[in-house]
Amino acid sequence: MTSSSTVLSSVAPVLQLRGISKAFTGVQALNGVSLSLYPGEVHTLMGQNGAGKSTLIKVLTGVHVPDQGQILLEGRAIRPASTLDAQNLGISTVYQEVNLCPNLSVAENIFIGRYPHKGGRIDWRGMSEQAGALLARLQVNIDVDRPLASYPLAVQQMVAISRALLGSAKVLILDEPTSSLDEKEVELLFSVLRDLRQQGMAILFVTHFLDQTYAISDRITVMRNGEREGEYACSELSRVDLVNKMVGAPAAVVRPAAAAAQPAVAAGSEPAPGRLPAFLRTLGLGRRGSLAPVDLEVRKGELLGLAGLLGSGRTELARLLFGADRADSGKVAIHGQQRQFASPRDAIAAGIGYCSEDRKHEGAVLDLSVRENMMLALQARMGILRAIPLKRQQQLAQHYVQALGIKTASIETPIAALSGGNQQKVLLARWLVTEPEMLILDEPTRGIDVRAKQEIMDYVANLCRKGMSILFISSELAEVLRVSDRIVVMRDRKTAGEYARDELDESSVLQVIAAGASHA
Amino acid sequence: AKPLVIGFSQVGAESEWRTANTVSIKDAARKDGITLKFADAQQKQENQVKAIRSFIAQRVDLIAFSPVVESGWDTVLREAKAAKIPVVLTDRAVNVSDPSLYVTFIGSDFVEEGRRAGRWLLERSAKLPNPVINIVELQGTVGSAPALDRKKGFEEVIGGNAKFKVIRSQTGDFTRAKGKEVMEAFLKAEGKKINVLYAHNDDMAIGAIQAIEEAGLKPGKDILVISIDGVKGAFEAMLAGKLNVTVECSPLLGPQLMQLARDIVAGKPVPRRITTVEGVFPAEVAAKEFPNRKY
Amino acid sequence: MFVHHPLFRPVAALVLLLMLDLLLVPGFFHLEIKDGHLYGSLIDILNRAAPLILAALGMTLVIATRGIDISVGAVVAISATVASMLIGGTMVLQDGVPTYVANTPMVWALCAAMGAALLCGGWNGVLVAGLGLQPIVATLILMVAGRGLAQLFTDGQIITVYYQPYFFLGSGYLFGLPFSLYLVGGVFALTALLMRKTALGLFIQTVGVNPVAARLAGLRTAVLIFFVYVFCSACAGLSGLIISANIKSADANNAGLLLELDAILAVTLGGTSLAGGKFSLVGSVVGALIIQTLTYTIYSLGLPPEINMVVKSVVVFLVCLSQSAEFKNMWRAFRTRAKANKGEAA
Amino acid sequence: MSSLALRARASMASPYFTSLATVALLALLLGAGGAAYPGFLSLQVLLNLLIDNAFLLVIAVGMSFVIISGGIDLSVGSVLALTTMMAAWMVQVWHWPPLLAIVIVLLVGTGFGALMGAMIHFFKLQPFIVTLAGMFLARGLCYLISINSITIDQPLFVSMSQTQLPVLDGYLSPSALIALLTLAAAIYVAHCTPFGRAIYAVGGNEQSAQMMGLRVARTKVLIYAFSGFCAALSGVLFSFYMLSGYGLHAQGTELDAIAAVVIGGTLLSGGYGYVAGALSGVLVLGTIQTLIAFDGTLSSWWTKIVIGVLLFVFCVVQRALALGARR
Ligand SMILES: Nc1ncnc2c1ncn2[C@@H]1O[C@H](COP(=O)(O)OP(=O)(O)OP(=O)(O)O)[C@@H](O)[C@H]1O
Ligand SMILES: Nc1ncnc2c1ncn2[C@@H]1O[C@H](COP(=O)(O)OP(=O)(O)OP(=O)(O)O)[C@@H](O)[C@H]1O
Ligand SMILES: [Mg+2]
Ligand SMILES: [Mg+2]
Repeated sequence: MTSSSTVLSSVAPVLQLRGISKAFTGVQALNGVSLSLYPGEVHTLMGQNGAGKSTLIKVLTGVHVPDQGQILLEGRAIRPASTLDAQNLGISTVYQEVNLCPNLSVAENIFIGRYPHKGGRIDWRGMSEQAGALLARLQVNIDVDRPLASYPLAVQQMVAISRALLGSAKVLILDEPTSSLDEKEVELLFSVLRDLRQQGMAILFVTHFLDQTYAISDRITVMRNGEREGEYACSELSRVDLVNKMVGAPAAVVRPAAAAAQPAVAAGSEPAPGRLPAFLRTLGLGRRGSLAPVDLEVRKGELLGLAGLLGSGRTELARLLFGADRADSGKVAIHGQQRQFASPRDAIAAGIGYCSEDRKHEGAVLDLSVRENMMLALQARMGILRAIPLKRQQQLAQHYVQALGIKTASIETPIAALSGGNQQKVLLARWLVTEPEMLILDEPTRGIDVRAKQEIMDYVANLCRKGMSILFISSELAEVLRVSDRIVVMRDRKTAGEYARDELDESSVLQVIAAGASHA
Repeated sequence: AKPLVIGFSQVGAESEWRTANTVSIKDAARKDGITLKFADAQQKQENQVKAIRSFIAQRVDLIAFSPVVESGWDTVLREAKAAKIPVVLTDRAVNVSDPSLYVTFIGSDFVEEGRRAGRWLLERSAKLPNPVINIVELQGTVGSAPALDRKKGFEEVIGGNAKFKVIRSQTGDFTRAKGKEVMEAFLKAEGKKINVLYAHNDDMAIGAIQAIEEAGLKPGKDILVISIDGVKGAFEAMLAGKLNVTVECSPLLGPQLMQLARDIVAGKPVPRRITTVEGVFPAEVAAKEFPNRKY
Repeated sequence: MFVHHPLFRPVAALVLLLMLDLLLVPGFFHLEIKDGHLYGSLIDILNRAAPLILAALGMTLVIATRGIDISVGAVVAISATVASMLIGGTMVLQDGVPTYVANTPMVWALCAAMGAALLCGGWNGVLVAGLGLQPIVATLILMVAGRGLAQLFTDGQIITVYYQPYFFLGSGYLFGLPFSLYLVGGVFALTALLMRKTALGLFIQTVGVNPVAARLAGLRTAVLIFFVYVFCSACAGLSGLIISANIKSADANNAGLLLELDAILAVTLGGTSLAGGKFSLVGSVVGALIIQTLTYTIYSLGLPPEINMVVKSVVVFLVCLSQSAEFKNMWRAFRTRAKANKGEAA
Repeated sequence: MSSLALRARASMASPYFTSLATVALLALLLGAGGAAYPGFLSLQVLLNLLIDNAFLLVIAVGMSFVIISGGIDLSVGSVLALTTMMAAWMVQVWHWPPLLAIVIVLLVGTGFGALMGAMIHFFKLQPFIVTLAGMFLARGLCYLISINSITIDQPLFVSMSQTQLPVLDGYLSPSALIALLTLAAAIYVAHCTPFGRAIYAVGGNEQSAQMMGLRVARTKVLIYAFSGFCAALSGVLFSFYMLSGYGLHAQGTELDAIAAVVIGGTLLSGGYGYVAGALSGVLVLGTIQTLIAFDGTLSSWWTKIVIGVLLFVFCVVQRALALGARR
């Protein structure tokens, strides 16, 4: 069909999938999917949430057994029964959810299973040094002997990648490795990937970022509803077409992220952000060893963006505002009156909601159904005795499943059975149902596809217009710029300036964040 | 002279009998002005060994203990001997390769108790009309010394006799609850066939009696009830005519033990085996005996 | 499809056991009316299972929060002794005629006993939820010390009770059925209601599956955990009353010995995972019934006591296997392969 | 600086710290005993701690592996009893050479554990229940062999039991030595071999371990096999100790072992802890008992209560230290 394959057809594909099908109870996750991966190419897999990307990857790395179809590695049919088999066959993988051991040190997480030995025993020093080197390659400079759990998701993501880069694989598979990284990290990762491509490694890459797709990939395979929509040479496919093919029906025109969208409050007759009354104000709010004292004001019905590099302390700030961590200095005032947040309960009582960046550990309650996961926060606020009637629960759940376009067999399916992106939406819904006065969104669009991302952000902006304040944290500068009324930049765990949305554009904000042009 | 120091390692407090035994020994020691180092083993042999070791370390004048089980005392007793500390066994024997490891054994004889129970049944059964006598047995904890011996002794006596048949035998763990539970099952399975209940201790008998009553039968009449120990509860049951006989197994070793200790430390010769005076109490004598039961 | 219902396997196991009895134990299902109430093996099983069921109910909630409570047996001993001592009553010989006298009014005695149980639960709760000790160690403390306390009260004696109304709890009958069944039914209904009609069930599961998320969603995790331990002890206390009332006495050293193990066993046989989260009250009840039926079967089969344990373990293994999906799959695969081989052979 | 603070915080809150706390508290306990009772701090009393708890130490070592991997093994006590029974039967009744008997029982114990491990992993059954059933089974088998206790007078066993290895002016039993060697070996395995690290990984997050391509199945089976082996070995030590085989031996030892491991600073939730902690845990329990024996005035129930109270004080202080450190 497309010429791209003919271009490469001179070379034999390293990896071939033929008519792979996989069904879970209730969903046909994959339906006769074929795909061929050539040495020395970056092949991007795109598709909406729940399209079947992760499942495909899990099938070809031996996590799931396919119901039908075969996998050919260099022409030979293989049947990896476990991830170990896949690794031994030369397929190394970074899965969507970080799969590492929180209790082990960073270095061990990279090397476990293939320790460097010295005289019959593990060579710990050598291991640490190598690990440090590997991470440095991604410019992550951390103490590799500390347990993984003491680092945020972003770092864990980097560690997972480093683990995959270790050793010589023929095929490298990355399932949404960039979802919690920011431009800087992504660029570093890509430069590494380009080297590997040079060395003739075949790379299968999953992302929801169009920019990234076009920045790195040679070819794109689009999936829709568990089927292979088509395979295209990157150069021959425009963004709009790509999105249309992913979505199916020609989608509403996709605004290139950079182009400014409707700012939340500027629309209609609301007063300009400057004159909005404050909902929350902090004075020197801080916590030793984690965040320098911060003065912050969140106004009623505004969308305040927090920009910053990884480790700049945005999550820390969010957690302090929400009472998830105890502040050891400073004050918080809601509607002008002092508050002490000893626990999230207090913050929730004060009308604040917090959607954490780490859905696996801090968000999803995997055994419980979509409905139960959505009701949790609301029910918690209403207390044990006043149970929400089942009917009401179902209505709410149904409503948000539609509103956020959550792809699930039913509202009673356990959230564990949902795709990454869809889990994220459910957790967002958990807080939307509580209708908070202020909502803190830490990487809310992590792992959500282009279309849904826009829908969600517009939905959120809409809530703003209705008077909800939103604190929006995202590694995607473009998005922060697109939706925020005001932007607070953080650096080295303290605030590094505050800007009205039109004061900044991609380049200037990058400057502020990285170099730190003094605040005008 | 400085007061005599005795280290005593008790099995535990698994039954009223045991508690009475402990009390008796403690009181006796207090009366005689003997310092008693008491260690409770919570029914574990290893704890007893630990306790004895610590007694040795404390250089007590004499070590006494009621072994959880006969076997496995050689090593620690050798250590005691090496430390020149005389050892007295109470209420259970041990089998050691070298008899000189302990001075004497004072206490009752479980096998003999079993025999007595058997003999009483022999006499009593003469009066019974029925040709065969069906017996159900409530054993003590599986593998425990009294359970093994009381079963053995009882069988010695009635074993040869074709008239007696043990139709059911199950463990009741020496407790009332289990005794009742098991007896209920027996009654459902065997119904009216059961003529005699032989329980290895009073507690199980008391539990079983309740079961028999709830089954609409008359314990002591429809079913003869024989048990061992002779605790207060048993006598009350006998007064109420629900228990036919209890074979005494006296826990009141205290005074004898103290006397013995003095003699041994004073270097007087003592017999190798001292059996405590024990009786068999049929229901008839219960009323007379009841007031002077101490436990 | 009911075969896929989580409760199917435990129930099936129970039914299988009963069938076995039907074949091997003559008159197992035979029920008769004896002085105004039902009488027979089944009644015995239900009656004896009552304390275990209660303990299992409490344990279910604790386990759902990823906890465990091994102090159940000790709590049973405590409540049993407290009640028995207060009601007490001694037999005095008045010119040869035994007569009984009671001490404290029964209501007070029962309240005191349950109060003691609640205290124990509170203690466990504080250790686990408040101090954040690991459940098994936290409750180990009470498991060891609790029995000691009970014996301390009774001075190591078995407290025999002479007071008819008290016996009713354990061996009384109402409308032809053992009174204890009504107690169990009551507690079960209450618990089920709490789980259905309030958010308690949801919260307990959440805390069990993902405590961090629970806290961030604004749940009072500590309070919840505290509650389940108190609840568990309350159940244990109640079963303590039933046990002691049944044998008309309190045996501080043996009452409820190892009950905790049977309770945990019941919960897991009922299909609740010790990893916390989803739980099934009905399952636990069924589990308890399986255990009691098994015990009773062993007794009535007249097996030598030496092999009790072996039989019990084998049955537990079988029930577990029957619940393992993996085992079923392997079995199927094996069967199909066998068939295939036959095909080739033919 | 902040990162330094972070590190300090992390390290002090870690199980490593709690293990240290255990050691400190143990020293305190011993000190208290020495102050209260003359002769308590004599060398031999301390050595007796090792002699009398050798078997518990070995079991606890196996148990730490299981617990670190996020599981639990309730069968150890019964396997111990079964071992003593089989060993006794083989040398006393069948008159088999002692070494052969020992090898056989070790193999049986290992196999028993491996079997349970296989059931747990391949059939996705819960460790608690499988090992509980294993506990019943092993006890039951004891009674099938014999419900009586069997005295062992086989020379090798006797000499093992009665040999006294001089240490300064005290002595140690061969068993204690074996136990210490086992501990050393286990520490090496846990911290210096891939297998050992895999145990931690499985304990940290089994699914991840699988995804990272570790041999989870093999690891888990091996863990339970090892625990079974330790149980059997401690059974052998126990039969040296008691010179008898008996179905009622070592009842409830599994709980002591678990308690020891946890007191030693290992988390029951798995993933965190040190095998070395087992030693301090065992010694703490042993010391508590010795204290009570030295006091010698406690009735049965006060014994129980005091054990409980000491456990309580211990856990709370340990906890408080950890919390204080985290602040
Ligand atoms: N373990 C499972 N059990 C049941 N259904 C599952 C399971 N895993 C995935 N699914 C279903 O398979 C479909 C594809 O899921 P998959 O994770 O492959 O989507 P995806 O393309 O990775 O989406 P995302 O971009 O959000 O990660 C989804 O509908 C999901 O609900
Ligand atoms: N690239 C990196 N190199 C070294 N350390 C990092 C890096 N990224 C994050 N960290 C570590 O992350 C911790 C704080 O990161 P955290 O994610 O909480 O901040 P953040 O601004 O919320 O980041 P994010 O943008 O992911 O929200 C710091 O302790 C820091 O050591
Ligand atoms: Mg995915
Ligand atoms: Mg963050």
